[in-house]
Amino acid sequence: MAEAIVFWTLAVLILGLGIAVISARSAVHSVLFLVVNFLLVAVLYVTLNAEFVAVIQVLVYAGGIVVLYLFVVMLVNLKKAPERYADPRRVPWTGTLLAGAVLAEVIAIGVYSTVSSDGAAATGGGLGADTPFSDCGSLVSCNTEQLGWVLYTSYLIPFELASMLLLVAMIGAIVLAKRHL
Amino acid sequence: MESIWLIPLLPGIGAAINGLVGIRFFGKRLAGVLASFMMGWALWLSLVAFWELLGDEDRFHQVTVASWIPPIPLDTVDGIGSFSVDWSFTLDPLSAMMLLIVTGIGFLIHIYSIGYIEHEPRGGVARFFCYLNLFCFFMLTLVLGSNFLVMFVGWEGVGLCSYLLIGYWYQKKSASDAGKKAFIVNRIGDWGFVLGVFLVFFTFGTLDFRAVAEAASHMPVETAAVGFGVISAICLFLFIGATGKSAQIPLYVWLPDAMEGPTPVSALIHAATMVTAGVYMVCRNAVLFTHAPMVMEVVAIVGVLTALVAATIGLVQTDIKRVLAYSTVSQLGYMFLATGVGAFGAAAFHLMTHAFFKALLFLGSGSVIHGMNEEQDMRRMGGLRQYMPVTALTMAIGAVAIAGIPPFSGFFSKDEILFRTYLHHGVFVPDKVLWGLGVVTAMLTAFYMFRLINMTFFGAYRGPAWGHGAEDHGHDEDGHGHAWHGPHESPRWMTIPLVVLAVGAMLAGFVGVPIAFEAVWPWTATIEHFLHPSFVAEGAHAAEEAHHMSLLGELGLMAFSVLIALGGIWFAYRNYVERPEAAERLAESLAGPHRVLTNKYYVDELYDATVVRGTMGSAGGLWTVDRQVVDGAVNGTGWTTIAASWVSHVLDKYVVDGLVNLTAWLCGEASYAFRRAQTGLIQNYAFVTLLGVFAFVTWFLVAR
Amino acid sequence: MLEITPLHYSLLSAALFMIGVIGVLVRRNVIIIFMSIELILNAVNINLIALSDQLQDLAGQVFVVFVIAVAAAEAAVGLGIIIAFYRNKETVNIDEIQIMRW
Amino acid sequence: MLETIVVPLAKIVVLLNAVLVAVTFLVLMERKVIAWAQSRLGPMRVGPYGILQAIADPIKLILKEDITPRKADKYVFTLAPIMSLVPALVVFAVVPFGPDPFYYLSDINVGLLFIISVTSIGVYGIILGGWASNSKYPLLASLRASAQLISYEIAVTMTLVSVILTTGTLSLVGIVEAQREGGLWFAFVQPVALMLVFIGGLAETNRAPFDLPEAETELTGGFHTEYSGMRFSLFFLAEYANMIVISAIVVIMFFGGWLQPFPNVPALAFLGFVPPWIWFIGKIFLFLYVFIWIRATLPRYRYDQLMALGWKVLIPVAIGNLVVTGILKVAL
Repeated sequence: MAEAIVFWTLAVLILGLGIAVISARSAVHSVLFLVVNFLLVAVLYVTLNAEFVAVIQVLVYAGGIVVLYLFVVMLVNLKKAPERYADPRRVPWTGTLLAGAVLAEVIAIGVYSTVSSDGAAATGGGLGADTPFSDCGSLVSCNTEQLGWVLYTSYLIPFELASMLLLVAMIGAIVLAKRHL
Repeated sequence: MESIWLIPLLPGIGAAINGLVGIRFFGKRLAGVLASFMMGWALWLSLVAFWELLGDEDRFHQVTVASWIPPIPLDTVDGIGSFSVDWSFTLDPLSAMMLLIVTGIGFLIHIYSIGYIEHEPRGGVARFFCYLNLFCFFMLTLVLGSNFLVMFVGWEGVGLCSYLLIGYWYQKKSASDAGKKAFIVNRIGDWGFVLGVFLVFFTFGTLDFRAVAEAASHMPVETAAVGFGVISAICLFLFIGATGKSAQIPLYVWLPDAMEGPTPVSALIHAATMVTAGVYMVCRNAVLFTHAPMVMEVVAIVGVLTALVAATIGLVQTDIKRVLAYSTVSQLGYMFLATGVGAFGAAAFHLMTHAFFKALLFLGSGSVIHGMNEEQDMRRMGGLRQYMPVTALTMAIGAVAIAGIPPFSGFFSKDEILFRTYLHHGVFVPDKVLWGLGVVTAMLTAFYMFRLINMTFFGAYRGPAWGHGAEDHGHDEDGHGHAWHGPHESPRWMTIPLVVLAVGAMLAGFVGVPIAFEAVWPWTATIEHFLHPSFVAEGAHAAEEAHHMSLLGELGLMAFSVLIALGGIWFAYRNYVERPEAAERLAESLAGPHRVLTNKYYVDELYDATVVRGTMGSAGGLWTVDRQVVDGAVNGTGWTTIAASWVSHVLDKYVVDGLVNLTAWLCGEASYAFRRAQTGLIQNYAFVTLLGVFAFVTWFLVAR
Repeated sequence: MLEITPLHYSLLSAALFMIGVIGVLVRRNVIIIFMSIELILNAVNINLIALSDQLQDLAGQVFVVFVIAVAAAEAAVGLGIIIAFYRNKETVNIDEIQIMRW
Repeated sequence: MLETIVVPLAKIVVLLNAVLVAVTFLVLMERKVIAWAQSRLGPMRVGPYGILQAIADPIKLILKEDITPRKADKYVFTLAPIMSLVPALVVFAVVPFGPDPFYYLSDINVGLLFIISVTSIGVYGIILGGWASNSKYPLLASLRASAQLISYEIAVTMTLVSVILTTGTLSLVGIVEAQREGGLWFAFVQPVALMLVFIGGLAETNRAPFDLPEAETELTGGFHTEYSGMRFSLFFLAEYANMIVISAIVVIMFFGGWLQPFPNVPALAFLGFVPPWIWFIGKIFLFLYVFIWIRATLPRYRYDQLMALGWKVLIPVAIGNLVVTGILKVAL
């Protein structure tokens, strides 16, 4: 019951804020809606027992990336409205309709598949069983430790690759944005 | 003796310092002192080496400093030989003697030059001493080199230095022309020398002097009966080289012109050392030459003819240095005469004494020229002995020595040559003819030398007047442009070497006193004994041949030659001191021969008309051929190419390009519809992606 | 309706995804398009987390971490490009950014 | 119901009120301390020794007219101070005042990360406040402030990672317990980290000598130039609440939280008569005093010096500290 209340509240807020993000006239407002959206998504993560990811979501997305967007919005302080010119060949409304159609189809698929293969999910198992922290009981209490363990053992090489990607992106961003190196 | 390689290197270092640093930074005195110090050091090392050689049983020492050319397989007469050359130096009696001459006289002349050259600009002084040191470096390399190639390095090097020093006053056209002439004429000789070296390697498979001599000593002597063989060919080629370097007929023409250079250069290079390189080279290869008697005969003939011709020209020259230059040519002829008759020791002996007195005479003439403010014409001198007593006295000693008056050095050496010539039995030439020509030359020598002395130092002063206003003119320290205060004695720097050389010219002969004087002088023919090991192959320590005739006959010959010389002196005294007008009368009465002699037998004109014009003419002809025929062909090819390429161009433009453009046009027309899809709007592309997703999802939905 | 199954999360994710897609297709401000892309990434993350919880498998959360890292990199470089572009063309309208089409 | 809703709510009410009251008295303390540092008396009029000034100031701020500039973005202008204050207060949800669950609202296992992430939200308040004013000086100040906050946040986070490495837990209670078990405050284990966190904390709270965003001599008052009345007082509250948060973090991380000094030394056991929360609050006030002391002592940094310090000194030192800690952790 409580879970349902929380989920529906969050779902409505997340979708509403998502629509607000893409429909807000001012870019700054759009950014603000995005921040709140992300915070709500983080709350959703908490309800899904992913505390660490939730905190990272707040720290990296809300505290880092979106601040970057806000900076850029303020730097690109346009005198004329940024969306004044529209190319006649663009197809926004067709695209919207198409996106809605795809969504409808996906919902249809989802509903059908749930009906047809009821209960086939939730098999359990997974990586949580054989980590040194399996004595923690559920995934909840030792989430951070277990995630760290998996990240630094099974996914070590992707993890290092991600760090290299971040380094390269950092250098690339500096080179791109700096006026005189 | 281990450090003999250092002897050439020291002047080389001096040259490098003076050349690289000195021209920009050194003062006049510093450059001269540095160069002289290097020569003094080399002299000291030479003396030490000589002393050690005297103590050496073998009288032979070879030092290999480094490998020069690594072994290369090359064709020889005995199949494939290994051609390798080392930087090796040899010390034996002959090279030791030359070493002492070069370093000793070179050192004196360096000292003399400090005084002589002081009116030059500062950089020029360093340049001069750089060249002079460089010359000594190459000359010592030439002398010490123990194979043909190392000698050739020195041989070419001294030629280069000679060219540089003759053209020292390169602003003067005559000087630079003379330099070029010397260089080019020397090239002809070098051509012969190089061919000789090639042939030596091809024949013997080695270039080492000692090995070559050893090998040659086992080959038969190529007498007229045996015929003209390979050794003769080698010797002839080498002799061509010697004629170039030592100014013999027909390549002697460059030496008189070389007097355009500074006088110390004339003394060092063109009298004492470099021009004797040819003689040295022939002596060095004595074993080879003794195996080619026919070539020896040619050498003797060329030598004596050169001696005579040069002496006759010298009779009428009025330029003081040219007289000495022809005298040098003449004396070199004597030396070749000696080698030609097999008297290598006598040749080397005369080389040594000549180095002393000719260097002395040149330096004396330089002193005179210096004192007379660059005046070289003897007709504008006269009576100078009261102004420059030291010069006059030393030059007189030199003249007496060259004329062959006992007991001065020239007497001993020249007499030895004449004696050996007298004993010689020629192959083609009748006996005694060579001797007769030699004697005539001796008389002429005495005459023209004393003509020079008399015209210069005796009689009335005929030169230009000079002002007495010493106080009126500020004495300019730089030298140039300072007023001339009349003939004057030269500074100490110049007179001290004169005195030293005069002493040498007086005493040098006593190392080679003829055997005829055994009774009064116990150390006879010292130098011949000393040098003998250098003229025979290593294995063949054959006893020295005794050249004897009756004691009375020998003394008689001596007395005859002395008398001849005295006659020449008397004739000169009569014509130029007692009655100066007599010489002019004589010249008028013999106008034809006089004109021929004054114009040096028209040899330069002859060469100009034949060799120079021939070369120029053929070059012009070739140039015309080149321009008309070769260039025409090239241009024709060019025009043909242009025409062909025009055709190609038309084809390219309308056919090939047409095809290409057609293809492009077709592609462009065909792709019109596809092009429309590329709007450049990213969102349209995203839309297409979404379309793909839609299609996929729809398919998924329907397929289920 | 009252029982929350993973399907609910997946459909929420799909809906948020499509909102992002519509944002990408409709808006002409490049910055807002970027933000829409972030929405899309978040939609994917919701799906991953939900399934991770459902399957008790941490791989989903690991992928979310990677997605966040890639998103950070993408934001840094993309915004750098926007700044550089804005400096040259004085615009962030995507319809005026089409000179690379040929 | 009682356990899950009423008790936590009651704790929240008490805690928020305590923090806000503490802030008002903190302002008075600051004025007094600076006055004494400058040989003045400070506020003396309201109440004995000016004690009641702490009540008078909030009343004044609340009663003042609240002006919204015409060209300002109205909603954002209002939202900005709220976004500034809320994160500062949210942090107290995980701050443990004592060992028992009674003394804290919650003990989550990512407590430290929670604090870091929530404080990183605080930058929105400043940046939006500056932007929404639609005025150039506040905008400049807000850009400066956000750049400063982000820069120093990196250094502080990096440093905290080395502390986490020492304890092996992100839970704040766990960190304090680790210090009790070790018998040594982490100030002695990680002195470099202490310095880095404290300097970074000064910068993150915009306190002297890093008070560039409110450099009144350069920017006419900083990002809140256009604010007045209640909205201004919210910014004001946020700054002082942040000071308390930083002090609390420093105390928890490095000075043993509620622990008495040297808890394992029997000779000092008598200190245990003092309740733990008193120890905790006493230490916090000690650090608040240090904040004020530094403000009274040091001049302000220039902006480029500030950035150079952050990027070229603090971050490299923090990374070095992390590396050394890791090596020691593996080696010991």
